[in-house]
Amino acid sequence: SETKQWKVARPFRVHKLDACPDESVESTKEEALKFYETMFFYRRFETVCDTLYKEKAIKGFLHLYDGQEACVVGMEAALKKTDSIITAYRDHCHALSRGESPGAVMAEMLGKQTGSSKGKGGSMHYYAPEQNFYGGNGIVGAQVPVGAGIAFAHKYTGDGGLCVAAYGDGAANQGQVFEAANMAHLWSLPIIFLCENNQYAMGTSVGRHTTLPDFYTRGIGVPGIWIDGMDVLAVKKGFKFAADYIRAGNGPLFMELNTYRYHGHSMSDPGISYRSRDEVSQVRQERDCIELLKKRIIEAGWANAADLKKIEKQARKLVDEAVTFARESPDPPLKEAYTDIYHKEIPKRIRATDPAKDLYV
Amino acid sequence: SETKQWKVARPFRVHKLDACPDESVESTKEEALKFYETMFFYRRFETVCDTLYKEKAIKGFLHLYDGQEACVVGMEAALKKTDSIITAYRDHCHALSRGESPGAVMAEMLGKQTGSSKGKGGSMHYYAPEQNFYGGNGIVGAQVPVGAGIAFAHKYTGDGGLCVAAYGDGAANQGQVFEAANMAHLWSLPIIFLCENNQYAMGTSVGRHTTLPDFYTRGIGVPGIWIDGMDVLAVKKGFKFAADYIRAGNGPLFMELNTYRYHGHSMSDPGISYRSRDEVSQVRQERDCIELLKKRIIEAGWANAADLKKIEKQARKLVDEAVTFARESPDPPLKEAYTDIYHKEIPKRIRATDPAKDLYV
Amino acid sequence: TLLTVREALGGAMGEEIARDDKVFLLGEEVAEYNGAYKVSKGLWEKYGSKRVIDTPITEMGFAGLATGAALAGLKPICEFMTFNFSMQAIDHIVNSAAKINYMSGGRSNCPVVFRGPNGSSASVGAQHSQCFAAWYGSVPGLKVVSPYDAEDCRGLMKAAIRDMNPVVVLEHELMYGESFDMPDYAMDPDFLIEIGKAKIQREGTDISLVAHSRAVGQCLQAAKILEEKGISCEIINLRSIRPLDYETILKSVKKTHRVVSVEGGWPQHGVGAEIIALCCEGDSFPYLDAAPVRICGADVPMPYSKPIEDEVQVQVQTIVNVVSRVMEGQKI
Amino acid sequence: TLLTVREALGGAMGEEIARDDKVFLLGEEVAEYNGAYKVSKGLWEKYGSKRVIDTPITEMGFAGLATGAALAGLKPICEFMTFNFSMQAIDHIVNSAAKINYMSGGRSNCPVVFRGPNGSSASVGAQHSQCFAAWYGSVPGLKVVSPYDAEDCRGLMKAAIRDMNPVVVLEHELMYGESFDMPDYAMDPDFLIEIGKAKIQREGTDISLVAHSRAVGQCLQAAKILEEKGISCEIINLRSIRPLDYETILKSVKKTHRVVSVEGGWPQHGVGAEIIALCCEGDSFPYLDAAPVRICGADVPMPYSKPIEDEVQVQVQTIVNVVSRVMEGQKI
Ligand SMILES: Cc1ncc(C[n+]2csc(CCOP(=O)(O)OP(=O)(O)O)c2C)c(N)n1
Ligand SMILES: Cc1ncc(C[n+]2csc(CCOP(=O)(O)OP(=O)(O)O)c2C)c(N)n1
Ligand SMILES: [Mg+2]
Ligand SMILES: [Mg+2]
Repeated sequence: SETKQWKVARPFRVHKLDACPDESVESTKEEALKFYETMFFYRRFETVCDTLYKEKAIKGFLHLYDGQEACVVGMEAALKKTDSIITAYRDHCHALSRGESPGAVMAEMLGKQTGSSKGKGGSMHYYAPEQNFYGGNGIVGAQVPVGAGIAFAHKYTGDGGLCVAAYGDGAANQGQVFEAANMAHLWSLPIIFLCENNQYAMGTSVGRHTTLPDFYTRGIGVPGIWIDGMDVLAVKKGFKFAADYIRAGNGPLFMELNTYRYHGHSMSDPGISYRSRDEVSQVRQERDCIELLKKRIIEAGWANAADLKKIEKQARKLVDEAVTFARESPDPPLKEAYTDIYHKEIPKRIRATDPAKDLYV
Repeated sequence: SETKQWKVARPFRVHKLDACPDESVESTKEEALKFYETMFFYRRFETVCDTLYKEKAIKGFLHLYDGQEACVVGMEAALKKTDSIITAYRDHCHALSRGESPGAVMAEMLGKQTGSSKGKGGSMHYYAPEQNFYGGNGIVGAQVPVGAGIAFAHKYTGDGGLCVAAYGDGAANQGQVFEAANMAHLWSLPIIFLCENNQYAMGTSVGRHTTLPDFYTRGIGVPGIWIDGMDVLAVKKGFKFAADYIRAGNGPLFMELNTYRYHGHSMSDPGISYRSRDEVSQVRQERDCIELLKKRIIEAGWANAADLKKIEKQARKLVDEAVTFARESPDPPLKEAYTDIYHKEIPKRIRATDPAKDLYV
Repeated sequence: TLLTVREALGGAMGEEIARDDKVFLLGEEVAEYNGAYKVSKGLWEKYGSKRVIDTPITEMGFAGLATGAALAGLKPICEFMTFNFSMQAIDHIVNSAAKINYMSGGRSNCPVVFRGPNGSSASVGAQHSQCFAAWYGSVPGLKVVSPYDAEDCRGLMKAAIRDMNPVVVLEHELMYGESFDMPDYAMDPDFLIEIGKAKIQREGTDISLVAHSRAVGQCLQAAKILEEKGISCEIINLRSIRPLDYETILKSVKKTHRVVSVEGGWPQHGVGAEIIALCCEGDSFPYLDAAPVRICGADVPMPYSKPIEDEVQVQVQTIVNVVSRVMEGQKI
Repeated sequence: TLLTVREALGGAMGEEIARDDKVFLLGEEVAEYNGAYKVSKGLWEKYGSKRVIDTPITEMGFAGLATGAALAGLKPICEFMTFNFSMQAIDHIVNSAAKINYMSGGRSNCPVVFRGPNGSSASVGAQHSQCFAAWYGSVPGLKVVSPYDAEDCRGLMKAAIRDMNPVVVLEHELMYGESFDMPDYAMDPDFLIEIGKAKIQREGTDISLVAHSRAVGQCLQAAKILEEKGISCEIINLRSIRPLDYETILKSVKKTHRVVSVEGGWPQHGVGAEIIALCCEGDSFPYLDAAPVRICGADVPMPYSKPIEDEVQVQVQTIVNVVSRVMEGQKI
């Protein structure tokens, strides 16, 4: 189908690389509409999670991804399903993108037996290794060397895959990121160190936690690329460039996606004490990833407002179905508390809170 | 007294700094002879430790500093006594340099009550906080953020001091070095991140453990300087430059001293499986810090071979006296095993190996 | 005065910051954000950026930095947003801070406080729900306190800050919002609770319940129910995990002849195991009329979903059940 | 066959590397240098750089990397030069590896082995002499083994590598050079020791000594001396710290009516505390004719100087003394 081109608002930048992608981005009608649908679906999904949290159906920590949708959608479009992804706790959309059913993702948050992790993990802990998705990690920075290990496995088995290890601007200061980068470079591992710079680590802005805020240059020798993370077509193009670079056997790459989170850090954070409402609404107005794509689609004449509304309605329906599925699913039975401690085996005895209730095989 | 100038064999290099020290180094007769004496004394001290280890008077781990003497001597000459130093386990010469008596340093290694740490620490664990020396740390990399904390205290109290945190080329990959650098830069701490690059981390050469081996450039935003660590006058000049930079309120600095260790990593390492004997003897012949200074002293006519022999004899005598003192000192009494767990207090009960021997206050 | 645990902790820190200009607080979001759990609320506004400092998310780095500052004579209070994250920094707590007084033959000491919420919270899953009392409590050179109520928090926090050794203060997130009536003496600016002393939280004659942190409150509730059944529980609030107040424990057990430990952490090598071992090794063994028993978190990682989360955590009813059985001389 | 512990460990690793192409060894100096303690001697020469890999000195990084490789289906053996350095990596062992099977509802598993020398060595001071059996042993999701002799080492190392869960293998530096006669069955390429099973290392009737690692050998020596005094010791070699073989322990105690635990680690919340707690809670309590006692490292950081180092470590004589007192019914 027909391909249209645009200019990316904020051009690519590179570090220690000979080539740099040019300013043009492109798409087809089919792809653009698919991206629109997916991003809209993710945003709706997160918005509904917000609601469910407020009605106490979802508990504990809940980190929403709205604002950042272009990152995961552009990334997935450029990767192969045989490539691997690992991220932190802001992981619902990554799980969805890797093929987890919306119902299972929602049911997990509601703590149901049908959840992706049988209700044992909660919002921060999705895993789908059979779809090359490795979490979901609640410990800031920890997923990065783990991701290097997944990349190590790709190289070791020679399956041609690569791993994306995503982390935040706050996590970028964790020493283990540098340790992982050194090993990845030394051993030429197929990994993208992906910093999703959403400008804040909880209540701390980048300038207050980091002295060298060009995250794509921080690979102590590893080359890097900077991408406008609010432009899904730029993200896709940048990831294609990065994947090609890595598949050519060049070793690891640092990547910074410049993006923004609309919600507070987690549900306990109103998200407006350390930044102004104005700042948030300005980003929404000027750089929102869904609005940007919508404008392009309409400009290209690929759809009109009514067409898009239809897509949106369909996405809403999908989310509603997920919620219904989750709500109607049963809680895990109490005995589930004692399974899955070890892989497909149960210890001879599991100590319960009351020793009279200890479980024996 | 009269000042003479020479050219440093390997010129200074800088990273993210406007100024760079020029290639000339200088000294006076008095200073040069003092440096000669000290470096010779340190080398002799380490050589005697080697002997004592072989006769099993010194036990456990023993890491010798011979080859690297110019680093600590040049550094100390440029620092004030009110500045602080922290280093790793290769720390005898640092302890001596900070004013610990040779007898106490030697007695510590012999496990005697008169040792710097009452025989409780051993070779890796010297501390003299009253002389602004903070160890002595057996955990690779750990001393670096601890050093940042000491620098933090200098800044907090406004005493005008700075801290040098010394670490090896292997330790340079530790994530905590980067974490410390970020905080030091963010808070403009008066600290020199001193990488004593002696080319090997145990049996692993720099090229095998590190992908960006220019350690002075690895401050993720913090400026750096590279110094010929085999030239004591260059080290002194470089440290003066660095201390001035820091005292002017510019914040932290990375520093690489390019040096070499003659001994194996520790006494269990013959030090020749991962490098050739030739390599070691070439450095000894061409770049040895004591030989280099000797040549300059003789060239300048400040001393002849006989004068230097006299200095050497005196240094030997000092070491012998330290050994005698250490040998003649008593072992710590058994009750010392149970003191110093807490600062100037004894817990009500200390559990011994046999509960009948538990100590009660 | 009615005080929440949160206010007691924040108040104690604020007063100590005001009292001693070497005291400062550092950690993630402790300053401008008022603390992730608002424990340091108002401190940054009051004492400024020199004394209340936001750090990057680099636990290993800033715990090491706090340790170094303490070695150089300052008195840092280092907050971990939760103690789960202290695992990234545990090498500094143990190797850089706890052991240095000994390794230096008493020349170097390290008056640092490591504090933050410990143990389980609600519905936060396995990585955010671990109790570190047993681990830190095993390390000579450290002191470890685990306060229960607002009075404990105030007195132990002040004692920890004034101590010349590294002290780990294990708070409990689920207690932050709980209010307690503070006696006047406890509001004294120099109110200190001796580290290493347990408190008889409730006197009783039939059985000794030894607990720390939130579990003390659960024991108090259980004791009320058990009282109706005619069982009189003595409750020992450990307050300190290290040094452990063996005297108070043994004395109580010699009085009641029965002992049950209650804690939120995992069973194996836990605080309860130590309590039982102490009671056996100590001269209280011959007094034991029933086998000592542990009540503790189940031996599983913490699940997210509420019903199974409740299943693996100690409930008041768990205590009631176990104590009843012990009193009836039933087999455990 | 006479085999040193070092050879048993290295041999087991080599055979497993040869057997399963997913198995590889990584760590500091494990390859070209043959291992800091020469445990991996010859493996790099034999199996090459793909299977035996030298890492930079970045424990947090390479332990995380090993964890990730295991999640992706490989079977890494991650060596810590000593377990003391595992404190830099403990967050990955516990939070990234041990908890993931549970948090994922069984979807992700992590077949990684973390191994290296644990506990004290000789004259290496406080930072290099810590025993981690109790800490790791407390974590559900981990398995922890602590072998004593060459047979244990071979069978448990192979079992650990073939296990589909994260396994911590605690070796002992002072045992590396010790030789043991290996029975033929133990030289079988598929010789596996079941993780979670203890071994009666010596049968006896009067008292049960429960020990792990090097302490088992000390118990054997003590038992010989005690035999001359007419005391018959049963020695339980735990082999596994987690799962802990409660059955074997309780059975033995019900037979002998007396129990003493022996370990090199610190007392508080130690393996010994758990043994005692188990014996009390379990149905063996009524059988106890004497108070159970712990023998363990003294509650101090490890000093360097030999006389005081000996003072704070378990000696064979310590065991002889304690057991004699227990048998004489003396107050502990
Ligand atoms: C080691 C560790 N320290 C602290 C936390 C608490 N915490 C969770 S998320 C977060 C902020 C992370 O910010 P960033 O890396 O920018 O990611 P973002 O949330 O913006 O996606 C903090 C401090 C944690 N989970 N783990
Ligand atoms: C965290 C940690 N890992 C490993 C070790 C073992 N070890 C001690 S020194 C050393 C090599 C360090 O090399 P480098 O940093 O270059 O310093 P150098 O010995 O050359 O002075 C190693 C691996 C340790 N002490 N601590
Ligand atoms: Mg962020
Ligand atoms: Mg080196």
